[in-house]
Amino acid sequence: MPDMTFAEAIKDAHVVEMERDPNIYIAGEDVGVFGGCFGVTAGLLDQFGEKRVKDTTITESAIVGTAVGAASAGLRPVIELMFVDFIGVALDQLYNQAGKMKYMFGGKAKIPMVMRTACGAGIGAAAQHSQCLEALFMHLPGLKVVMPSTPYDAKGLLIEAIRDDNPVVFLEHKMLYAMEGEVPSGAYTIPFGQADIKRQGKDVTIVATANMVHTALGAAEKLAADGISLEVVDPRTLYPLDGETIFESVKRTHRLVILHEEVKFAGSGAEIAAQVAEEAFDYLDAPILRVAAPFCPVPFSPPLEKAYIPSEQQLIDAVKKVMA
Amino acid sequence: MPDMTFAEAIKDAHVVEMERDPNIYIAGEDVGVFGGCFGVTAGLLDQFGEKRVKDTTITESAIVGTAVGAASAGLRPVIELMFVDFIGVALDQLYNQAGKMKYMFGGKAKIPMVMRTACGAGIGAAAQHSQCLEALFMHLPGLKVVMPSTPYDAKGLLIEAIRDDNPVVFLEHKMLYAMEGEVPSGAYTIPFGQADIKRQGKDVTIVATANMVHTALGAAEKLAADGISLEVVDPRTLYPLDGETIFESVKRTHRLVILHEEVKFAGSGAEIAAQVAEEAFDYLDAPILRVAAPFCPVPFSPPLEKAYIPSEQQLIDAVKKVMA
Amino acid sequence: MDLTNEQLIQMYTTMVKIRTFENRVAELFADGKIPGFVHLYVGEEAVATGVCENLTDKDYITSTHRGHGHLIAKGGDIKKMMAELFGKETGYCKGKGGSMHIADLDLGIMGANGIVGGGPPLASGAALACQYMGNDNVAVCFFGDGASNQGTTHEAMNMAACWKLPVVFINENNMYGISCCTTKSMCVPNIADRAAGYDIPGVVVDGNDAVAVWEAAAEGINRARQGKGPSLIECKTYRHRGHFEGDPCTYRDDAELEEWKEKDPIPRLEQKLLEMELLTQSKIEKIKQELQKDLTAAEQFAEESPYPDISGLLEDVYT
Amino acid sequence: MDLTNEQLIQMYTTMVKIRTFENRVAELFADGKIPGFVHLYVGEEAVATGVCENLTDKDYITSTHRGHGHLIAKGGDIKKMMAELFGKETGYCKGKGGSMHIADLDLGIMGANGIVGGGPPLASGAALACQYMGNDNVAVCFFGDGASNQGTTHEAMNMAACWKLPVVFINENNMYGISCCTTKSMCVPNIADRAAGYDIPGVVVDGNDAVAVWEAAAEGINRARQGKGPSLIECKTYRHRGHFEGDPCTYRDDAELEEWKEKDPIPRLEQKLLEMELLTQSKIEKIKQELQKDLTAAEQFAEESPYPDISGLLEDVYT
Ligand SMILES: Cc1ncc(C[n+]2csc(CCOP(=O)(O)OP(=O)(O)O)c2C)c(N)n1
Ligand SMILES: Cc1ncc(C[n+]2csc(CCOP(=O)(O)OP(=O)(O)O)c2C)c(N)n1
Ligand SMILES: [Mg+2]
Ligand SMILES: [Mg+2]
Repeated sequence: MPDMTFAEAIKDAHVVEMERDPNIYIAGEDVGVFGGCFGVTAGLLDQFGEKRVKDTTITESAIVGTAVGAASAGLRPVIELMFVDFIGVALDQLYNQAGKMKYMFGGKAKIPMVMRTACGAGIGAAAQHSQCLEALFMHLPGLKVVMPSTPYDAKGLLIEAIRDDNPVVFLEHKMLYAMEGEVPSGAYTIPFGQADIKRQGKDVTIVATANMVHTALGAAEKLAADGISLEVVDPRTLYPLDGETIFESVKRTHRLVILHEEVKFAGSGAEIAAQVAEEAFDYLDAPILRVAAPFCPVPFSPPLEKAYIPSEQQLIDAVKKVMA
Repeated sequence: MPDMTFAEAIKDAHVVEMERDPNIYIAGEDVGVFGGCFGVTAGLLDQFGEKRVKDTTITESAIVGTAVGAASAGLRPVIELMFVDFIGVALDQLYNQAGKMKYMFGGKAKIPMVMRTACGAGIGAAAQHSQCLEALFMHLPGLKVVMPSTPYDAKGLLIEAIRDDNPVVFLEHKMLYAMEGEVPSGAYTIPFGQADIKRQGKDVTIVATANMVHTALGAAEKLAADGISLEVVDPRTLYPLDGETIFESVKRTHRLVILHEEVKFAGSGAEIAAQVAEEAFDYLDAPILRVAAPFCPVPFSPPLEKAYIPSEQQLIDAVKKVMA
Repeated sequence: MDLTNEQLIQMYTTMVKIRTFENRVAELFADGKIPGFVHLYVGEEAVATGVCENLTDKDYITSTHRGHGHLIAKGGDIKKMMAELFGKETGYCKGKGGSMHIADLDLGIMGANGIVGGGPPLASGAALACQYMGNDNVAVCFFGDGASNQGTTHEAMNMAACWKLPVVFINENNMYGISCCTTKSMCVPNIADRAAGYDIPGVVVDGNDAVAVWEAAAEGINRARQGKGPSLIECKTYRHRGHFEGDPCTYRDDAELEEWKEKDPIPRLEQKLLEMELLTQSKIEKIKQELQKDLTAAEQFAEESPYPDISGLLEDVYT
Repeated sequence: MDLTNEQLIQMYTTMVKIRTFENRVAELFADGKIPGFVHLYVGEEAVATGVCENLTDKDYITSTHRGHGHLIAKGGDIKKMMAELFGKETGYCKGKGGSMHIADLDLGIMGANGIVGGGPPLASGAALACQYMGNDNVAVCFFGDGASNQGTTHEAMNMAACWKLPVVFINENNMYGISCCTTKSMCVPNIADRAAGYDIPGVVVDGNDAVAVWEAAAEGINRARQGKGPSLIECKTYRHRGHFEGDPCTYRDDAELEEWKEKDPIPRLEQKLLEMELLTQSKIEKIKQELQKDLTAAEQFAEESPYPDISGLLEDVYT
């Protein structure tokens, strides 16, 4: 298996699928000549031409909205929203149109589209270019929400997303783009709604997403030395959410700490905690803790940004607390 | 104390405050001549004139955005977003601009504005005019989120909102507009972050918002006959959220059921459940249950819409489950 | 004028069909048979009719909250429409959508839309699909004077212009967005004046003259079919009824309404066809009777159909 | 031309100040001293300078992601700016904002903005406050060619026109929105052509001619001060550097850049002032030395200032 970066794995998913299905097109700001703000689509314009790789004006409502219209008329758009923070200017077309059409029309519409977008802090991009907003998308019926943590998962989940007949929000944490990992060539899919146990353990279940999976794995390595065994569960898709795998893990470990980068308050971890507090309550031996960003915009200054992003140490502290 | 409807109480808050402070203005679609889609602002144009009661074009981004600009330049706008469902076309100005300015600017901005908006199902207005979306606003730092359940609370909370120097989202459930209740004349405020115990009880804590408070009170009445005593806690503001009052209640009752109209998945109840699972875990004698709308857009047809809205019976069933 | 006699009669019939449908909906709403919001098209029939007479089932339209006329003109089935308005299982959307969301994708009807300005990007998207697939189908976007000020409209028109998409933007300027008169919502006399900002044709037409609408639309639509890109056609018209049923209409003059009733598109076309001897009073009667029969059948169908079973509440969210 | 000699020299000085600031920022960024994204204003100095020469501290501006020039022209303190770029406690935003969010509300600078199209509604709002308070202050909105296509821009301009708000929209048409050339993002030759859609004046000006910019802006700003409503002024210009520092600029020709460098606004004004004998080579040297001194001091200030303490992370979210 070749090694690829996360960004290359995502590009590869595009290539594999675009070669298979001529109705797939890509559109977004600077996805063509420029190759994408993070280089993900570099080279696709040369390979597939202007018809299928469309540079757009800076009009996110129209980018999303034309994708919805095109999807409902038979195409399979894969669009890029440069930063997830920009969703505020385009949310209506995503949630009131794409997400609801099928239901409002009594089941007859089919909106096969993917909106890829970069999220997350870590590059000093400040408050309007650094957020994680997965909880927003989770709450909106009609959308699926994908958040990969490895190159392998990214490719398999993106191919699955492209083949899915529903609108899918595909969240790419920008600190992962350069990460390398083994990625099979050719097509393969990872089904939605299947969490992946990234590390098995017996003392505490950690549910973590995106690059926080790696923070959790780092903590697991350290704590292993102290004789504490973490099980790291990566939901991979937040809707559908694989509650079962999480509950099963908690039933084994009896302890749960949730780790994510978006702000804690009303974040994705709240839903996970609430589900466990309902479905696996009797197995819990300790309060459910969440380690997540504090309730503030993402600050610019490097030390502040670093303090904002949940750390391995914070996770370790939380683990020690639930073990106490 | 005079009896007023919820709508009248809200209007009265406007009148009291606009008389006090000439820098308050109202703007929104049809708030003037028409008196507001739900009649809330009827008569204010005559009373305060065109300068202070502004009918706008149908351009929500500009309505919100001009309010943000005006607020940062010294005015105190109270704007109406006709239905909360429309936030998708205006979210950026609310969360990337209003909500973050103060922080991004290192504390120097002051954005005293209120965005009032109607939410909720019950009038057959279908998928794009019926949602509750409080969880979205809760998750966005810089905003405060208010959701009253009675005419008294509505007036006191709106006056507080207007006097607050931060952007406040004020959610008015449309099934409450006609509800009557005692409302003091003149100015009074209800501080944010103070939950109200709408009914005291000892067996199960119910945390409910907006019109679901009344559903909970109805269930409490019925269950009292069976000897089950519900404590009904109304957070009134979702950010800031008065966790303490909820925890204290749970510490007394040892059981929690959360009731809200928005969809359950990643809804406001998830945050409440998660906080209790962290802060009052040791006091819980039963899983935390959430009774809320299912994960679908709001359907139009009356029987479907009725089935969509969480019911007294569903709450009673949940209570019996945690009591079992 | 290239309209055949059959087309003229067809257009007349469609307009009367819309009118009788809408008038009956008003009654049924007042009687409490139809829940929710309904926004009626009475007075504006010439627009949808004149435009859709140029379209086939393979062409797309996006509609608005005021969608019944567009749907009927595009060939929508009034039985399924009426059943949907009643919230019944047999409706277009199984009762899940209601007036503001009726759609018939088989006929290229991409749905009424509850979001003002929601349609333009969707129409550009459907047009993109037509262009991409290399056929000569087109998309038509109906939108109101109020919607013309929404950012989405600007964005969608500009993108359509840049990509030369086969889409025609049909502005229905009925002078009001709820209570907000165009004298307050814009400073230019014509919405079509904005077309120049995208270098696309901008045409103003008497929206109460079905033939004039047809002609203007024909030109725009043919242009689009030939790959020459989008255009904007503004149809000046007026709604006879309130914004929604129940609207007391305090924001406008009775005199204004009366003036526009003088320009009612239906008597106007009727007069013309009588003069052309394409219609006679008895033929008119026959047309109306037939339409009335269909309408009664539709109403009965709606009335007798069951409500959806609540077991289907969670169906149709995902494929 | 009503510019005084002092003003002309002031404008020249401001432009050089921006240029030297930006060039130094480029170096500091390359050296890793400045984190995040920086978008430099090199080549466009005449726009901010010509416009802001018409403004007082009581007037408002909204800026963009490419905001340093606007800030300096409006009187921003380069010490606090540089400290902010470094992410230091002493910066304009205590290090919380960075390049894309520098603001100085005391000077009416409503902030750089990371959202393309984020500024226009804010500017209309500030203008509304001026109108409401009955003073003759104005708001100026800087926005790019890319931003001109955003829906928010359309909405804000239309609302400003309807309400006759004292706001001037200054379009900085540098021909690109990142890699997207205006030949692909719009079909009209001038963004100012869109002003007609709001019945407001639309003016095109050579954005590399500071005096011409000043004149056009003076007219729009005076109009606004007199309560006559908004206007749109398009300044044709070019950015010499990449979209952001690090941009390889593969999407545009070196020849194009060279052509525009010929039109560099600074030598142009310099030449003029030399001809007018308002400047001499030695005076120029002196200006540059002074600016260099200030810049060095700013850099040193930034360098020596502490990073914010992480205890302040949760401060400044709410009042
Ligand atoms: C985004 C959004 N804003 C506001 C509304 C509320 N609303 C529904 S219809 C309407 C007026 C629309 O006016 P216009 O576009 O002229 O269409 P008309 O009703 O005249 O046919 C408004 C404001 C909405 N549905 N969506
Ligand atoms: C809503 C939004 N979309 C996209 C971006 C990414 N972005 C930042 S600057 C830029 C180009 C802006 O072009 P223009 O308005 O012409 O300004 P210029 O950079 O040329 O000064 C883009 C696409 C953004 N910041 N915000
Ligand atoms: Mg209208
Ligand atoms: Mg540009």
